Amino acid sequence: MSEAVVIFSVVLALLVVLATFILWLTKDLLIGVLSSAVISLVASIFFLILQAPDVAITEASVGAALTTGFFIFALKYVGRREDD
Amino acid sequence: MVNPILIIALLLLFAFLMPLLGLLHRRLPAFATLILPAFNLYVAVNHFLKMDFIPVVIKTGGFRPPFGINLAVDHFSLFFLILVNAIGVFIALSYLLEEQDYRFHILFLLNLLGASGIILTGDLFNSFVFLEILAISSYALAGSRKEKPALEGAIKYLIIGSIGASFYLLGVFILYKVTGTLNIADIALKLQNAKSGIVYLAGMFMLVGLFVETELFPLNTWAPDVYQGAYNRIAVQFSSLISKAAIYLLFRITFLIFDDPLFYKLLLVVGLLTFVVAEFNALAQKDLKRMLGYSSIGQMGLAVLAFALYGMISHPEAFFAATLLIVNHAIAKALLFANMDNMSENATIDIRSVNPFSSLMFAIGALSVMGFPFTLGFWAKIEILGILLRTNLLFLFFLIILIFMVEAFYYFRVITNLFRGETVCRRLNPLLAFSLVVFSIFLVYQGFYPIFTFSWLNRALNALLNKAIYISIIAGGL
Amino acid sequence: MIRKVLYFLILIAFGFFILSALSAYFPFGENVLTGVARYYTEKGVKDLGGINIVTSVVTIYRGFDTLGEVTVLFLSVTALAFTLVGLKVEKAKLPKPTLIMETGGRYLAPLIILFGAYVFLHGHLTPGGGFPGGVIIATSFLLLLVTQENYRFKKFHITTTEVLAGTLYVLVGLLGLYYVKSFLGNFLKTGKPGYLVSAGIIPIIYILIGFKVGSEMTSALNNLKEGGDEH
Amino acid sequence: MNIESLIFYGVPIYLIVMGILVILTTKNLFKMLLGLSIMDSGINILIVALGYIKGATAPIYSRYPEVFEKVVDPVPQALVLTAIVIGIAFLGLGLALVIRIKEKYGTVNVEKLKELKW
Repeated sequence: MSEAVVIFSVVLALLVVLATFILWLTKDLLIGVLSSAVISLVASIFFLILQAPDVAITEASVGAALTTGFFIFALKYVGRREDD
Repeated sequence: MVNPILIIALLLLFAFLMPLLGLLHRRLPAFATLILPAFNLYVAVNHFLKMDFIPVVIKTGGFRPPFGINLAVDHFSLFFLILVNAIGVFIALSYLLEEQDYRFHILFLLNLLGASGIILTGDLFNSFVFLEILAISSYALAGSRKEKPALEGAIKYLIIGSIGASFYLLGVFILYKVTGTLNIADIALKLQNAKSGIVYLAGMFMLVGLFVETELFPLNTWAPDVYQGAYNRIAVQFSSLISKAAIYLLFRITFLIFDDPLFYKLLLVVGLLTFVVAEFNALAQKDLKRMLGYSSIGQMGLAVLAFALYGMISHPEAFFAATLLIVNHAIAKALLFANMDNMSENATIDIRSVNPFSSLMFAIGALSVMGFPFTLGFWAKIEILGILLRTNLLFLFFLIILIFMVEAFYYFRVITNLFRGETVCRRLNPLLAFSLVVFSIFLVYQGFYPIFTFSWLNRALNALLNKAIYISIIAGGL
Repeated sequence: MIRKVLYFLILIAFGFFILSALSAYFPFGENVLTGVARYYTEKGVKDLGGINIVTSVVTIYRGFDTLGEVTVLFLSVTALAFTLVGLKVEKAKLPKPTLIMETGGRYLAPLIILFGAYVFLHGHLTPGGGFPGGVIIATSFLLLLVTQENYRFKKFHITTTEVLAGTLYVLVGLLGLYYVKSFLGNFLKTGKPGYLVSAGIIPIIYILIGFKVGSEMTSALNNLKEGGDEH
Repeated sequence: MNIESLIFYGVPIYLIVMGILVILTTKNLFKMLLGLSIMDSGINILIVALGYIKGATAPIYSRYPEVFEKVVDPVPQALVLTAIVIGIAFLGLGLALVIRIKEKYGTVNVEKLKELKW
């Protein structure tokens, strides 16, 4: 693993930390869904770095696209605010 | 003999075909759900009678065990397969005439598939996949009533269950990292002598994952809600099919891979806590189905307790008692929960107006769960008490006697109410009544003369306890 | 708030415990291929003719798992539809798509389907395979559902595809049982590694999985959007 | 513990921990499912990271038969493919149940679900 890749993954790791905190603390569920999509996308890049392209393409299509679609369609029934 | 892989292949084929069957005729799916478990039962009994004590390995994908996934069939797995599929036949037969969405039948078939798969498979990750099939269909079945308590129980179950499943997966993978294989027998072979600390961590993860499905404390908070809220046939499925398949996996894995005092101690504590907490909770319940649900949890706890006792003192009788308890509980609870169909909705423990037939059925089922003499449950409980006395575990002995008395108290309270109240005539479902009679006759007949159950059980346990043969036959190729 | 911080600290401590345990026993990147992994990487191409070892492991060596996985997905989609039958709840409307979205969606969707088909056809040669391929096809329908107002498709076609693909998958497995005495075993010639028509039954299985996953996910998305279908 | 293992073991374990944390602290069922989803991602990354080998390539022999590269462990990747699909299966059913709960109770807040004890 070269230096550049390591630095890149450090940046991605910080992004994950940020996204999880946003997901934890936000009151707006749509923002929560989007941060989980960001986490899935970063996970997919991690898979690529870890030499798992099969898993990466699956995680990108399932985790980042389809799961987000599921969540957003479900959000139409549940409502965006966390309190209600 | 029919290849046991057909059990899984045909169940899957029909589950996939079910939307088409539903389009052809609206009664076809219900008949398919009867025929398939009956076929499975036939295959399982046939193998059980004709097989000798050497396990049969059935490979998939064309590669021998450590490289391909295999099914490992021995008397112990066949015994559980018979139990699970007999319950499946019973449920399908009793509710054959009930109108249902074809999707409900898919869920039922896949639930049975998950249970049969867990029991047959010889591969650890494959057991995870089947556990998930079992779990996801259970969540959907638990929520199938779409009323308040059922939905809430289902979502609770889903959340706890998927955390448990994740830990189970992590445990499986750590074992793969340590041994380089996923085959249960092969892992057992490689871990026989040296267990490093990480194996204990993996074991903890996997057992925690299994505690959810086997309804053990403290991961069983979903179970009473599901038992109370779901349809009666679903409650039967939970108490007699789903948890029984899961406990098979718990026994198999603990016995083969985590055969270590530490894990048995953990199971002893968890089983005892489950038993005590659940039985005292059952005492405090007003709703009859919820009370039966707590009683179910308690029985699972007692079975795990007996199993753990086997591990601590290695008396095979304790294992015998655990398995006998499971059989007795599966049949008696199927009787009790299905019998709830003859009572009013939301029956409380003060229920007084039922027809005499269902009072009688309730009494037989309850007496067998309690372990009253001349029922099958008696032999299981007397065995446990006998072991405790012989090994001088007097504290445990008196504690369990106390809990048995608590159990007897809350069941007798309901029974006396049932027999003192007025009788009403309610229309009975004839198929259901037939199955109830068959089960109650089995419980009483085996209580008087338990040779049949004992001999089959002994064959099953002989197969399980011969660990060396199991390992050498399956993992010998490497 | 204090409860939240307390939970956070306890769980982070738990995480550190696991982290230190794992990195002590399995130092990162210092693996040696042993056991089954070694066999798969050394003999995989010779056995099955697929140069993508992950694909070979997924479809043949551990093909039984994959059948189970397809079942899990089928189960989940069925359960989703079953749970939503007869739902009566008002839902917020999606915003009205603009002209750009509508036109763009209409022209992009066929291309995405084409890409999905490419992914599952080349599963034994390049990264990808039945699951991502099917899901990519489903995302093209997701795009249509979002960008086209009042977009509908025929449910009967979706159901038929699903039933056919699933049934054929089990039948391929049973053919393996008939020809090579092993469920899901490879009964075709493996061919020359690296070519499109090679690797025995791997491409067939992936095509079936692609169709099944694609149709299932599409119907799941539609069910979620419409709030369940009528009985 | 070097920086690489801190990232590729630490981040997934952190995701698992945060997933459990979200499930434990939130009152909203929908958000619990979000927590489950990130926990799944964490488990998946962890499993693939445990199978990584330094200096090895993906297990695809694209230059077969001339060059036989050193590859990473293919088994964890195959397992994770299965696990990802199982994860979305969980979520789909969970969302359907949550929508049903919203219909019956008018809320997805666990404190307001008073039918039974949580």
